[in-house]
Amino acid sequence: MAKSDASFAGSQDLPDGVVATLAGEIDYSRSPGLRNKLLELVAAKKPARLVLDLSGVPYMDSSGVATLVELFQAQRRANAKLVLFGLQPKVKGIFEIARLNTVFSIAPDLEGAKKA
Amino acid sequence: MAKSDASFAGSQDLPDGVVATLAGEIDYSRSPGLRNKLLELVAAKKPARLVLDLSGVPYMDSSGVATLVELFQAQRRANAKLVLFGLQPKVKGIFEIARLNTVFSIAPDLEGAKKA
Amino acid sequence: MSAGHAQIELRVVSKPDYLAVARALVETAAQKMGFDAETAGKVVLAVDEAMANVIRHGYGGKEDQPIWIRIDPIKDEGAAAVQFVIEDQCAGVDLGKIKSRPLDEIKPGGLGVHIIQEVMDKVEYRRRDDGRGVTLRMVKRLVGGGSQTGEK
Amino acid sequence: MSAGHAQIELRVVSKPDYLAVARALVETAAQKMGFDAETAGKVVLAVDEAMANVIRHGYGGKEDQPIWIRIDPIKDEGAAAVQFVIEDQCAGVDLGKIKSRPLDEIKPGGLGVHIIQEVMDKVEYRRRDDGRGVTLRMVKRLVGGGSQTGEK
Ligand SMILES: Nc1ncnc2c1ncn2[C@@H]1O[C@H](COP(=O)(O)OP(=O)(O)O)[C@@H](O)[C@H]1O
Ligand SMILES: Nc1ncnc2c1ncn2[C@@H]1O[C@H](COP(=O)(O)OP(=O)(O)O)[C@@H](O)[C@H]1O
Repeated sequence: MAKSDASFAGSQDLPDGVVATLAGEIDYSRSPGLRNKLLELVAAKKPARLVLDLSGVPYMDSSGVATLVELFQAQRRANAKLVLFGLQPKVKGIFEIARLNTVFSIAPDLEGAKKA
Repeated sequence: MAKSDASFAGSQDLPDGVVATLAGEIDYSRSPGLRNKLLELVAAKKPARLVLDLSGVPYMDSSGVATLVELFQAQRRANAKLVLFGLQPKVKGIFEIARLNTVFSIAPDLEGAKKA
Repeated sequence: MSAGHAQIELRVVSKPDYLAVARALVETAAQKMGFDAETAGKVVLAVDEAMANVIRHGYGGKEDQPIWIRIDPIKDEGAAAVQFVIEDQCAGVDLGKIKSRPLDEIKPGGLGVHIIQEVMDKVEYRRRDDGRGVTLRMVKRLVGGGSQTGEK
Repeated sequence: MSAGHAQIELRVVSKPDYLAVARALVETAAQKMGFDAETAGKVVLAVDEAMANVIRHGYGGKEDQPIWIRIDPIKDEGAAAVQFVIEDQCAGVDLGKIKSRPLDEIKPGGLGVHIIQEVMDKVEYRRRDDGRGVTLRMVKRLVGGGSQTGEK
Protein backbone atom coordinates (compact mmCIF):
# COMPACT_ATOMS: atom_id res chain seq x y z
CA MET A 1 0.00 0.00 0.00
CA ALA A 2 1.02 3.60 -0.50
CA LYS A 3 3.04 5.12 2.33
CA SER A 4 0.98 7.17 4.72
CA ASP A 5 3.47 10.05 4.73
CA ALA A 6 3.57 10.17 0.95
CA SER A 7 2.04 13.67 0.92
CA PHE A 8 5.16 15.30 2.36
CA ALA A 9 7.74 15.75 -0.37
CA GLY A 10 10.44 17.68 1.49
CA SER A 11 11.31 21.14 2.79
CA GLN A 12 13.77 23.97 2.19
CA ASP A 13 14.91 26.76 4.47
CA LEU A 14 14.04 30.42 3.86
CA PRO A 15 15.76 33.42 5.49
CA ASP A 16 12.82 33.73 7.89
CA GLY A 17 11.33 30.26 7.86
CA VAL A 18 10.74 27.19 5.73
CA VAL A 19 8.92 26.03 2.58
CA ALA A 20 7.37 22.57 2.68
CA THR A 21 6.37 20.87 -0.54
CA LEU A 22 3.25 18.72 -0.43
CA ALA A 23 2.41 16.21 -3.14
CA GLY A 24 -0.36 13.92 -4.27
CA GLU A 25 -3.95 13.58 -3.20
CA ILE A 26 -4.34 14.58 0.45
CA ASP A 27 -7.22 12.55 1.81
CA TYR A 28 -7.99 10.72 5.02
CA SER A 29 -5.48 7.98 4.16
CA ARG A 30 -2.69 10.54 3.88
CA SER A 31 -3.50 13.48 6.14
CA PRO A 32 -2.57 11.85 9.47
CA GLY A 33 0.93 11.14 8.13
CA LEU A 34 1.21 14.62 6.68
CA ARG A 35 0.02 16.18 9.92
CA ASN A 36 2.78 14.39 11.86
CA LYS A 37 5.47 15.49 9.42
CA LEU A 38 4.37 19.11 9.43
CA LEU A 39 4.00 19.32 13.21
CA GLU A 40 7.51 17.81 13.54
CA LEU A 41 8.86 20.37 11.11
CA VAL A 42 7.26 23.25 12.99
CA ALA A 43 8.52 21.92 16.33
CA ALA A 44 12.05 21.56 14.96
CA LYS A 45 12.34 24.84 13.05
CA LYS A 46 9.87 27.13 14.77
CA PRO A 47 9.56 29.04 11.48
CA ALA A 48 8.40 32.67 11.62
CA ARG A 49 7.14 31.94 8.09
CA LEU A 50 5.81 28.54 7.09
CA VAL A 51 5.15 28.35 3.35
CA LEU A 52 3.31 25.36 1.87
CA ASP A 53 3.76 24.60 -1.82
CA LEU A 54 0.50 22.96 -2.94
CA SER A 55 1.25 22.99 -6.67
CA GLY A 56 1.64 19.20 -6.67
CA VAL A 57 -1.65 18.60 -4.84
CA PRO A 58 -4.50 17.90 -7.25
CA TYR A 59 -7.03 16.98 -4.55
CA MET A 60 -7.66 17.61 -0.88
CA ASP A 61 -10.55 16.60 1.33
CA SER A 62 -11.67 17.96 4.72
CA SER A 63 -9.09 15.90 6.61
CA GLY A 64 -6.35 17.77 4.72
CA VAL A 65 -8.11 21.06 5.34
CA ALA A 66 -8.28 20.25 9.07
CA THR A 67 -4.50 19.75 9.07
CA LEU A 68 -3.98 23.16 7.47
CA VAL A 69 -6.34 24.82 9.94
CA GLU A 70 -4.44 23.24 12.81
CA LEU A 71 -1.15 24.61 11.44
CA PHE A 72 -2.77 28.00 10.90
CA GLN A 73 -3.81 28.12 14.54
CA ALA A 74 -0.42 26.92 15.79
CA GLN A 75 1.38 29.57 13.74
CA ARG A 76 -1.02 32.27 14.88
CA ARG A 77 -0.45 31.33 18.52
CA ALA A 78 3.30 31.62 17.90
CA ASN A 79 2.87 34.99 16.21
CA ALA A 80 4.18 33.36 13.05
CA LYS A 81 2.88 33.14 9.48
CA LEU A 82 1.37 30.39 7.35
CA VAL A 83 1.31 31.11 3.60
CA LEU A 84 0.01 28.80 0.88
CA PHE A 85 0.72 28.92 -2.83
CA GLY A 86 0.16 26.87 -5.99
CA LEU A 87 -3.49 25.98 -5.35
CA GLN A 88 -5.00 23.76 -8.02
CA PRO A 89 -8.70 24.24 -8.90
CA LYS A 90 -10.07 21.43 -6.71
CA VAL A 91 -8.10 22.63 -3.72
CA LYS A 92 -9.42 26.16 -4.30
CA GLY A 93 -12.87 24.60 -4.53
CA ILE A 94 -12.76 22.96 -1.11
CA PHE A 95 -11.34 26.13 0.47
CA GLU A 96 -14.34 28.01 -0.92
CA ILE A 97 -16.85 25.43 0.26
CA ALA A 98 -15.19 25.49 3.71
CA ARG A 99 -15.18 29.33 3.61
CA LEU A 100 -11.45 29.36 4.25
CA ASN A 101 -10.37 31.08 1.04
CA THR A 102 -10.34 34.45 2.80
CA VAL A 103 -8.90 33.12 6.06
CA PHE A 104 -5.71 31.54 4.76
CA SER A 105 -3.00 33.75 3.35
CA ILE A 106 -2.72 32.58 -0.27
CA ALA A 107 0.07 33.78 -2.58
CA PRO A 108 0.23 33.33 -6.35
CA ASP A 109 3.71 31.78 -6.28
CA LEU A 110 6.82 31.19 -4.15
CA GLU A 111 8.11 34.74 -4.67
CA GLY A 112 4.79 36.11 -3.45
CA ALA A 113 4.75 33.69 -0.53
CA LYS A 114 8.19 34.89 0.62
CA LYS A 115 6.84 38.43 0.93
CA ALA A 116 3.25 37.80 2.04
CA MET B 1 -24.12 9.61 -22.01
CA ALA B 2 -21.04 10.45 -24.06
CA LYS B 3 -21.58 10.55 -27.79
CA SER B 4 -20.57 7.35 -29.52
CA ASP B 5 -18.69 9.20 -32.27
CA ALA B 6 -16.75 11.29 -29.75
CA SER B 7 -13.45 9.70 -30.84
CA PHE B 8 -13.45 11.44 -34.22
CA ALA B 9 -12.31 15.04 -33.83
CA GLY B 10 -12.16 16.18 -37.46
CA SER B 11 -10.05 15.91 -40.61
CA GLN B 12 -7.90 18.05 -42.89
CA ASP B 13 -6.90 17.58 -46.50
CA LEU B 14 -3.33 16.84 -47.55
CA PRO B 15 -1.94 17.18 -51.12
CA ASP B 16 -2.20 13.41 -51.52
CA GLY B 17 -4.82 12.47 -48.94
CA VAL B 18 -6.23 13.36 -45.55
CA VAL B 19 -5.29 13.58 -41.86
CA ALA B 20 -7.94 12.52 -39.36
CA THR B 21 -7.60 13.52 -35.72
CA LEU B 22 -8.78 11.00 -33.14
CA ALA B 23 -9.41 11.95 -29.53
CA GLY B 24 -10.20 10.40 -26.18
CA GLU B 25 -10.23 6.82 -24.99
CA ILE B 26 -11.05 4.47 -27.85
CA ASP B 27 -12.81 1.51 -26.33
CA TYR B 28 -15.76 -0.67 -27.24
CA SER B 29 -18.20 2.14 -26.41
CA ARG B 30 -16.51 4.42 -28.94
CA SER B 31 -14.95 2.29 -31.65
CA PRO B 32 -18.16 1.45 -33.57
CA GLY B 33 -18.86 5.19 -33.98
CA LEU B 34 -15.26 5.87 -34.93
CA ARG B 35 -15.26 3.03 -37.44
CA ASN B 36 -18.32 4.50 -39.20
CA LYS B 37 -16.79 7.97 -39.38
CA LEU B 38 -13.50 6.71 -40.76
CA LEU B 39 -15.08 4.39 -43.32
CA GLU B 40 -17.29 7.30 -44.48
CA LEU B 41 -14.22 9.51 -44.80
CA VAL B 42 -12.35 6.91 -46.82
CA ALA B 43 -15.38 6.34 -49.08
CA ALA B 44 -15.79 10.09 -49.66
CA LYS B 45 -12.15 11.05 -50.19
CA LYS B 46 -10.49 7.86 -51.41
CA PRO B 47 -7.20 9.18 -49.96
CA ALA B 48 -3.95 7.81 -51.39
CA ARG B 49 -2.56 8.64 -47.93
CA LEU B 50 -4.68 8.34 -44.79
CA VAL B 51 -2.90 9.78 -41.76
CA LEU B 52 -4.30 9.27 -38.27
CA ASP B 53 -3.25 11.67 -35.54
CA LEU B 54 -3.37 9.65 -32.29
CA SER B 55 -1.70 12.25 -30.07
CA GLY B 56 -4.99 12.90 -28.27
CA VAL B 57 -5.68 9.21 -27.62
CA PRO B 58 -4.47 8.13 -24.16
CA TYR B 59 -6.01 4.65 -24.33
CA MET B 60 -7.13 2.11 -26.90
CA ASP B 61 -8.45 -1.41 -26.52
CA SER B 62 -8.69 -4.27 -29.04
CA SER B 63 -11.91 -2.88 -30.53
CA GLY B 64 -9.99 0.25 -31.53
CA VAL B 65 -7.14 -1.85 -32.84
CA ALA B 66 -9.61 -3.88 -34.92
CA THR B 67 -10.85 -0.65 -36.52
CA LEU B 68 -7.30 0.34 -37.43
CA VAL B 69 -6.60 -3.10 -38.88
CA GLU B 70 -9.73 -2.86 -40.99
CA LEU B 71 -8.61 0.52 -42.37
CA PHE B 72 -5.14 -0.87 -42.98
CA GLN B 73 -6.60 -3.68 -45.07
CA ALA B 74 -8.95 -1.36 -46.96
CA GLN B 75 -6.10 1.01 -47.80
CA ARG B 76 -3.84 -1.85 -48.83
CA ARG B 77 -6.53 -3.23 -51.17
CA ALA B 78 -6.81 0.26 -52.72
CA ASN B 79 -3.03 0.50 -53.12
CA ALA B 80 -3.14 3.41 -50.68
CA LYS B 81 -1.32 4.21 -47.45
CA LEU B 82 -2.28 4.30 -43.79
CA VAL B 83 0.16 6.16 -41.52
CA LEU B 84 -0.20 6.70 -37.78
CA PHE B 85 1.58 9.24 -35.59
CA GLY B 86 1.49 10.62 -32.05
CA LEU B 87 1.22 7.30 -30.24
CA GLN B 88 0.98 7.62 -26.47
CA PRO B 89 2.60 4.91 -24.30
CA LYS B 90 -0.54 2.83 -23.68
CA VAL B 91 -1.41 2.81 -27.35
CA LYS B 92 2.15 1.71 -28.17
CA GLY B 93 1.68 -0.96 -25.50
CA ILE B 94 -1.38 -2.54 -27.08
CA PHE B 95 0.22 -2.45 -30.55
CA GLU B 96 3.15 -4.38 -29.09
CA ILE B 97 0.94 -6.93 -27.33
CA ALA B 98 -1.05 -7.35 -30.57
CA ARG B 99 2.25 -7.63 -32.55
CA LEU B 100 1.14 -4.81 -34.84
CA ASN B 101 3.92 -2.34 -34.02
CA THR B 102 5.90 -3.54 -37.02
CA VAL B 103 2.89 -3.94 -39.30
CA PHE B 104 1.49 -0.41 -39.13
CA SER B 105 3.46 2.43 -40.63
CA ILE B 106 4.16 4.68 -37.64
CA ALA B 107 5.69 8.16 -38.01
CA PRO B 108 7.11 10.33 -35.23
CA ASP B 109 5.00 13.38 -36.16
CA LEU B 110 2.79 14.91 -38.86
CA GLU B 111 5.78 15.96 -41.00
CA GLY B 112 7.07 12.40 -40.94
CA ALA B 113 3.60 11.03 -41.69
CA LYS B 114 3.30 13.21 -44.80
CA LYS B 115 6.44 11.61 -46.21
CA ALA B 116 6.16 8.05 -44.88
CA MET C 1 -33.12 0.97 -4.72
CA SER C 2 -32.50 -2.48 -3.31
CA ALA C 3 -28.91 -3.76 -3.31
CA GLY C 4 -27.88 -5.48 -6.49
CA HIS C 5 -30.11 -3.51 -8.81
CA ALA C 6 -28.21 -0.28 -9.13
CA GLN C 7 -26.58 0.60 -12.45
CA ILE C 8 -23.27 0.81 -10.62
CA GLU C 9 -22.58 -0.66 -7.21
CA LEU C 10 -19.23 -0.72 -5.46
CA ARG C 11 -18.51 -2.56 -2.26
CA VAL C 12 -15.16 -1.94 -0.57
CA VAL C 13 -13.82 -2.72 2.84
CA SER C 14 -13.28 0.24 5.12
CA LYS C 15 -9.59 0.87 4.37
CA PRO C 16 -8.66 4.54 3.96
CA ASP C 17 -6.54 3.53 0.95
CA TYR C 18 -9.70 2.57 -0.91
CA LEU C 19 -11.11 6.09 -0.74
CA ALA C 20 -8.98 6.88 -3.80
CA VAL C 21 -10.38 3.81 -5.57
CA ALA C 22 -13.94 4.94 -4.91
CA ARG C 23 -13.11 8.49 -6.02
CA ALA C 24 -11.79 7.26 -9.37
CA LEU C 25 -14.97 5.28 -9.92
CA VAL C 26 -17.29 8.12 -8.89
CA GLU C 27 -15.46 10.68 -11.01
CA THR C 28 -15.78 8.66 -14.19
CA ALA C 29 -19.35 7.56 -13.43
CA ALA C 30 -20.43 11.16 -12.75
CA GLN C 31 -18.96 12.30 -16.06
CA LYS C 32 -20.52 9.43 -18.00
CA MET C 33 -23.88 10.30 -16.40
CA GLY C 34 -23.62 13.87 -17.65
CA PHE C 35 -21.83 16.11 -15.15
CA ASP C 36 -19.15 18.49 -16.36
CA ALA C 37 -15.66 17.95 -14.97
CA GLU C 38 -15.98 20.63 -12.29
CA THR C 39 -19.27 19.35 -10.92
CA ALA C 40 -18.02 15.76 -11.10
CA GLY C 41 -15.09 16.89 -8.93
CA LYS C 42 -17.45 18.26 -6.29
CA VAL C 43 -19.58 15.15 -6.29
CA VAL C 44 -16.40 13.10 -5.79
CA LEU C 45 -15.53 15.26 -2.78
CA ALA C 46 -18.96 14.72 -1.21
CA VAL C 47 -18.78 10.94 -1.67
CA ASP C 48 -15.23 10.90 -0.27
CA GLU C 49 -16.33 12.85 2.81
CA ALA C 50 -19.26 10.52 3.37
CA MET C 51 -17.07 7.41 3.11
CA ALA C 52 -14.35 8.85 5.31
CA ASN C 53 -17.01 9.57 7.94
CA VAL C 54 -18.21 5.98 7.81
CA ILE C 55 -14.63 4.75 8.29
CA ARG C 56 -13.78 7.17 11.12
CA HIS C 57 -17.02 7.64 13.00
CA GLY C 58 -19.12 4.66 11.99
CA TYR C 59 -16.50 1.92 12.10
CA GLY C 60 -14.03 3.69 14.41
CA GLY C 61 -11.15 2.95 12.06
CA LYS C 62 -11.78 -0.79 11.64
CA GLU C 63 -10.50 -1.65 8.15
CA ASP C 64 -12.40 -4.82 7.31
CA GLN C 65 -15.98 -3.60 7.36
CA PRO C 66 -18.15 -3.18 4.27
CA ILE C 67 -19.15 0.11 2.62
CA TRP C 68 -21.46 0.16 -0.38
CA ILE C 69 -21.79 2.93 -2.94
CA ARG C 70 -24.63 2.78 -5.43
CA ILE C 71 -24.90 5.20 -8.33
CA ASP C 72 -27.99 5.62 -10.47
CA PRO C 73 -29.35 8.12 -12.95
CA ILE C 74 -32.79 9.16 -11.63
CA LYS C 75 -35.49 11.77 -12.06
CA ASP C 76 -35.71 14.16 -9.10
CA GLU C 77 -39.10 15.89 -9.24
CA GLY C 78 -38.94 15.60 -13.00
CA ALA C 79 -35.36 16.84 -13.34
CA ALA C 80 -32.52 14.62 -14.53
CA ALA C 81 -30.29 13.81 -11.57
CA VAL C 82 -27.91 11.23 -10.20
CA GLN C 83 -28.44 9.45 -6.92
CA PHE C 84 -25.51 8.33 -4.77
CA VAL C 85 -26.27 5.97 -1.90
CA ILE C 86 -23.64 5.17 0.72
CA GLU C 87 -24.50 2.31 3.00
CA ASP C 88 -22.72 0.79 5.97
CA GLN C 89 -23.29 -1.81 8.68
CA CYS C 90 -22.43 0.44 11.61
CA ALA C 91 -24.33 -0.42 14.74
CA GLY C 92 -25.65 2.12 17.21
CA VAL C 93 -25.03 5.32 15.24
CA ASP C 94 -26.98 8.27 16.66
CA LEU C 95 -28.34 9.89 13.49
CA GLY C 96 -29.04 13.09 15.45
CA LYS C 97 -25.29 13.62 15.89
CA ILE C 98 -24.63 13.70 12.16
CA LYS C 99 -24.85 17.40 11.49
CA SER C 100 -22.74 20.26 10.20
CA ARG C 101 -21.40 22.99 12.43
CA PRO C 102 -21.48 26.75 11.80
CA LEU C 103 -18.33 27.79 9.95
CA ASP C 104 -17.80 31.15 11.66
CA GLU C 105 -15.39 29.62 14.12
CA ILE C 106 -12.11 28.61 12.51
CA LYS C 107 -11.13 25.21 13.86
CA PRO C 108 -10.01 21.90 12.47
CA GLY C 109 -12.68 19.28 11.77
CA GLY C 110 -16.40 19.37 11.45
CA LEU C 111 -16.45 20.19 7.74
CA GLY C 112 -17.47 16.90 6.16
CA VAL C 113 -21.23 17.09 6.60
CA HIS C 114 -21.19 20.75 5.58
CA ILE C 115 -19.39 19.86 2.35
CA ILE C 116 -21.85 17.06 1.59
CA GLN C 117 -24.82 19.39 2.10
CA GLU C 118 -23.23 22.18 0.10
CA VAL C 119 -22.41 19.97 -2.89
CA MET C 120 -25.58 17.88 -3.07
CA ASP C 121 -29.16 18.95 -3.73
CA LYS C 122 -30.66 16.39 -1.36
CA VAL C 123 -29.03 14.67 1.61
CA GLU C 124 -30.88 12.15 3.72
CA TYR C 125 -29.49 9.90 6.45
CA ARG C 126 -31.65 7.07 7.68
CA ARG C 127 -31.35 3.78 9.45
CA ARG C 128 -31.18 0.80 7.09
CA ASP C 129 -34.41 -1.08 6.68
CA ASP C 130 -32.97 -4.07 8.53
CA GLY C 131 -31.79 -1.76 11.33
CA ARG C 132 -28.18 -2.88 10.93
CA GLY C 133 -26.51 0.24 9.59
CA VAL C 134 -26.92 3.67 8.06
CA THR C 135 -28.02 4.63 4.56
CA LEU C 136 -27.02 8.02 3.22
CA ARG C 137 -28.94 9.03 0.12
CA MET C 138 -27.60 11.99 -1.84
CA VAL C 139 -29.05 13.46 -5.01
CA LYS C 140 -27.38 15.88 -7.39
CA ARG C 141 -29.25 17.37 -10.32
CA LEU C 142 -27.52 17.56 -13.68
CA VAL C 143 -28.44 21.21 -14.23
CA GLY C 144 -29.83 23.96 -12.09
CA GLY C 145 -29.03 22.16 -8.85
CA GLY C 146 -25.85 24.17 -8.33
CA SER C 147 -24.22 24.30 -4.94
CA GLN C 148 -26.52 25.87 -2.42
CA THR C 149 -25.50 28.48 0.07
CA GLY C 150 -26.53 28.65 3.68
CA GLU C 151 -26.89 25.84 6.18
CA LYS C 152 -29.57 23.27 5.53
CA MET D 1 -13.79 -16.02 -3.15
CA SER D 2 -17.56 -15.90 -2.59
CA ALA D 3 -19.42 -12.75 -3.61
CA GLY D 4 -19.52 -10.06 -1.00
CA HIS D 5 -16.24 -10.88 0.66
CA ALA D 6 -13.75 -9.37 -1.73
CA GLN D 7 -11.76 -6.32 -0.68
CA ILE D 8 -13.20 -4.51 -3.68
CA GLU D 9 -16.25 -5.60 -5.61
CA LEU D 10 -17.88 -3.69 -8.44
CA ARG D 11 -21.16 -4.60 -10.06
CA VAL D 12 -22.18 -2.72 -13.19
CA VAL D 13 -24.82 -3.32 -15.80
CA SER D 14 -23.52 -4.31 -19.22
CA LYS D 15 -23.43 -0.85 -20.83
CA PRO D 16 -20.32 -0.15 -22.91
CA ASP D 17 -20.18 3.30 -21.31
CA TYR D 18 -19.40 1.70 -17.98
CA LEU D 19 -16.20 0.11 -19.27
CA ALA D 20 -14.52 3.46 -18.59
CA VAL D 21 -15.94 3.47 -15.06
CA ALA D 22 -14.51 0.02 -14.38
CA ARG D 23 -11.15 1.00 -15.87
CA ALA D 24 -10.85 4.00 -13.54
CA LEU D 25 -11.57 1.75 -10.57
CA VAL D 26 -9.16 -0.99 -11.64
CA GLU D 27 -6.35 1.46 -12.42
CA THR D 28 -6.45 3.04 -8.97
CA ALA D 29 -6.97 -0.28 -7.18
CA ALA D 30 -4.02 -1.86 -9.02
CA GLN D 31 -1.75 1.03 -8.04
CA LYS D 32 -2.91 0.98 -4.42
CA MET D 33 -2.21 -2.76 -4.36
CA GLY D 34 1.36 -2.20 -5.49
CA PHE D 35 1.64 -2.21 -9.29
CA ASP D 36 3.65 0.50 -11.00
CA ALA D 37 1.75 2.76 -13.38
CA GLU D 38 2.78 0.84 -16.50
CA THR D 39 1.76 -2.56 -15.18
CA ALA D 40 -1.47 -1.10 -13.78
CA GLY D 41 -2.21 0.14 -17.29
CA LYS D 42 -1.80 -3.37 -18.72
CA VAL D 43 -3.97 -4.90 -16.03
CA VAL D 44 -6.64 -2.31 -16.86
CA LEU D 45 -6.48 -3.34 -20.51
CA ALA D 46 -6.94 -7.02 -19.64
CA VAL D 47 -9.96 -6.31 -17.43
CA ASP D 48 -11.45 -4.03 -20.11
CA GLU D 49 -11.06 -6.76 -22.75
CA ALA D 50 -12.66 -9.33 -20.47
CA MET D 51 -15.64 -7.08 -19.72
CA ALA D 52 -16.09 -6.05 -23.35
CA ASN D 53 -16.17 -9.76 -24.26
CA VAL D 54 -18.90 -10.39 -21.70
CA ILE D 55 -20.95 -7.50 -23.13
CA ARG D 56 -20.47 -8.50 -26.80
CA HIS D 57 -20.26 -12.25 -26.77
CA GLY D 58 -21.84 -13.24 -23.48
CA TYR D 59 -24.78 -10.86 -23.39
CA GLY D 60 -24.94 -10.14 -27.14
CA GLY D 61 -25.05 -6.40 -26.52
CA LYS D 62 -27.90 -6.39 -23.95
CA GLU D 63 -27.18 -3.41 -21.69
CA ASP D 64 -29.06 -4.29 -18.51
CA GLN D 65 -27.27 -7.44 -17.44
CA PRO D 66 -24.93 -7.69 -14.44
CA ILE D 67 -21.15 -7.96 -14.54
CA TRP D 68 -19.14 -8.32 -11.35
CA ILE D 69 -15.46 -7.50 -10.86
CA ARG D 70 -13.75 -8.56 -7.67
CA ILE D 71 -10.23 -7.47 -6.80
CA ASP D 72 -8.17 -8.98 -4.01
CA PRO D 73 -4.54 -9.04 -2.94
CA ILE D 74 -3.55 -12.73 -2.75
CA LYS D 75 -0.56 -15.01 -2.50
CA ASP D 76 0.08 -16.95 -5.70
CA GLU D 77 2.34 -19.90 -4.86
CA GLY D 78 3.87 -17.74 -2.15
CA ALA D 79 4.33 -14.65 -4.32
CA ALA D 80 2.41 -11.42 -3.72
CA ALA D 81 -0.20 -11.04 -6.43
CA VAL D 82 -3.56 -9.53 -7.20
CA GLN D 83 -6.56 -11.57 -8.28
CA PHE D 84 -9.18 -10.13 -10.63
CA VAL D 85 -12.41 -12.08 -11.01
CA ILE D 86 -14.95 -11.18 -13.69
CA GLU D 87 -18.29 -12.87 -13.35
CA ASP D 88 -21.41 -12.80 -15.49
CA GLN D 89 -24.81 -14.49 -15.75
CA CYS D 90 -24.51 -15.48 -19.38
CA ALA D 91 -26.35 -18.66 -20.20
CA GLY D 92 -25.11 -21.29 -22.62
CA VAL D 93 -21.58 -20.03 -23.21
CA ASP D 94 -19.35 -22.66 -24.79
CA LEU D 95 -16.13 -22.29 -22.79
CA GLY D 96 -14.25 -24.17 -25.49
CA LYS D 97 -14.83 -21.28 -27.90
CA ILE D 98 -13.10 -18.77 -25.67
CA LYS D 99 -9.59 -18.88 -27.05
CA SER D 100 -7.01 -16.68 -28.67
CA ARG D 101 -6.08 -16.97 -32.33
CA PRO D 102 -2.55 -17.02 -33.81
CA LEU D 103 -1.47 -13.48 -34.61
CA ASP D 104 0.43 -14.21 -37.83
CA GLU D 105 -2.60 -13.36 -39.92
CA ILE D 106 -3.40 -9.65 -39.85
CA LYS D 107 -7.13 -9.25 -39.49
CA PRO D 108 -9.49 -7.28 -37.31
CA GLY D 109 -10.78 -8.93 -34.14
CA GLY D 110 -9.74 -11.94 -32.15
CA LEU D 111 -7.22 -10.09 -30.00
CA GLY D 112 -9.01 -9.82 -26.66
CA VAL D 113 -8.25 -13.26 -25.24
CA HIS D 114 -4.66 -13.00 -26.48
CA ILE D 115 -4.24 -9.70 -24.62
CA ILE D 116 -5.70 -11.13 -21.42
CA GLN D 117 -3.33 -14.11 -21.56
CA GLU D 118 -0.35 -11.95 -22.42
CA VAL D 119 -0.93 -9.51 -19.56
CA MET D 120 -1.92 -11.90 -16.79
CA ASP D 121 0.08 -14.66 -15.15
CA LYS D 122 -2.91 -16.96 -14.72
CA VAL D 123 -6.15 -17.02 -16.66
CA GLU D 124 -8.93 -19.49 -15.93
CA TYR D 125 -12.46 -19.57 -17.33
CA ARG D 126 -14.99 -21.77 -15.65
CA ARG D 127 -18.69 -22.17 -15.30
CA ARG D 128 -20.09 -20.52 -12.16
CA ASP D 129 -20.78 -22.89 -9.31
CA ASP D 130 -24.53 -22.39 -9.74
CA GLY D 131 -24.17 -23.07 -13.48
CA ARG D 132 -25.75 -19.70 -14.37
CA GLY D 133 -22.82 -17.85 -15.88
CA VAL D 134 -19.08 -17.69 -16.41
CA THR D 135 -16.31 -16.86 -13.95
CA LEU D 136 -13.00 -15.61 -15.28
CA ARG D 137 -10.23 -15.67 -12.72
CA MET D 138 -7.07 -13.74 -13.57
CA VAL D 139 -3.96 -13.44 -11.42
CA LYS D 140 -1.13 -10.97 -11.86
CA ARG D 141 1.97 -11.12 -9.69
CA LEU D 142 3.39 -7.91 -8.29
CA VAL D 143 6.94 -8.72 -9.36
CA GLY D 144 8.53 -11.23 -11.61
CA GLY D 145 5.28 -12.07 -13.39
CA GLY D 146 6.04 -9.83 -16.31
CA SER D 147 4.17 -10.26 -19.54
CA GLN D 148 4.78 -13.66 -21.01
CA THR D 149 5.51 -14.33 -24.60
CA GLY D 150 4.10 -17.10 -26.71
CA GLU D 151 0.58 -18.54 -26.75
CA LYS D 152 -0.64 -20.21 -23.59
N1 LIG E 1 -21.25 8.06 8.84
C1 LIG E 1 -21.28 8.51 10.11
N2 LIG E 1 -21.51 7.64 11.14
C2 LIG E 1 -21.56 8.10 12.38
N3 LIG E 1 -21.39 9.37 12.75
C3 LIG E 1 -21.16 10.28 11.80
C4 LIG E 1 -21.10 9.90 10.42
N4 LIG E 1 -20.87 11.01 9.69
C5 LIG E 1 -20.80 12.03 10.55
N5 LIG E 1 -20.97 11.62 11.82
C6 LIG E 1 -21.00 12.49 13.03
O1 LIG E 1 -21.18 13.83 12.57
C7 LIG E 1 -20.13 14.67 13.04
C8 LIG E 1 -19.77 15.70 12.00
O2 LIG E 1 -19.12 15.10 10.89
P1 LIG E 1 -18.20 15.97 9.95
O3 LIG E 1 -18.95 17.21 9.56
O4 LIG E 1 -17.78 15.10 8.82
O5 LIG E 1 -16.95 16.42 10.81
P2 LIG E 1 -15.79 15.54 11.47
O6 LIG E 1 -15.79 14.23 10.77
O7 LIG E 1 -14.55 16.32 11.22
O8 LIG E 1 -16.14 15.45 12.92
C9 LIG E 1 -18.98 13.72 13.37
O9 LIG E 1 -18.13 14.25 14.36
C10 LIG E 1 -19.74 12.48 13.85
O10 LIG E 1 -20.10 12.60 15.20
N1 LIG F 1 -17.00 -13.68 -22.05
C1 LIG F 1 -17.22 -14.42 -23.16
N2 LIG F 1 -18.40 -15.07 -23.30
C2 LIG F 1 -18.62 -15.80 -24.39
N3 LIG F 1 -17.74 -15.97 -25.39
C3 LIG F 1 -16.56 -15.36 -25.31
C4 LIG F 1 -16.24 -14.55 -24.19
N4 LIG F 1 -14.98 -14.07 -24.37
C5 LIG F 1 -14.55 -14.54 -25.54
N5 LIG F 1 -15.49 -15.34 -26.13
C6 LIG F 1 -15.31 -16.08 -27.42
O1 LIG F 1 -13.93 -16.10 -27.71
C7 LIG F 1 -13.66 -15.52 -29.01
C8 LIG F 1 -12.35 -14.76 -29.00
O2 LIG F 1 -12.48 -13.58 -28.23
P1 LIG F 1 -11.48 -12.37 -28.46
O3 LIG F 1 -10.08 -12.90 -28.49
O4 LIG F 1 -11.76 -11.34 -27.44
O5 LIG F 1 -11.79 -11.80 -29.91
P2 LIG F 1 -13.11 -11.10 -30.47
O6 LIG F 1 -13.88 -10.63 -29.28
O7 LIG F 1 -12.60 -9.99 -31.31
O8 LIG F 1 -13.83 -12.15 -31.26
C9 LIG F 1 -14.86 -14.66 -29.30
O9 LIG F 1 -15.08 -14.48 -30.66
C10 LIG F 1 -15.99 -15.42 -28.59
O10 LIG F 1 -16.47 -16.46 -29.41
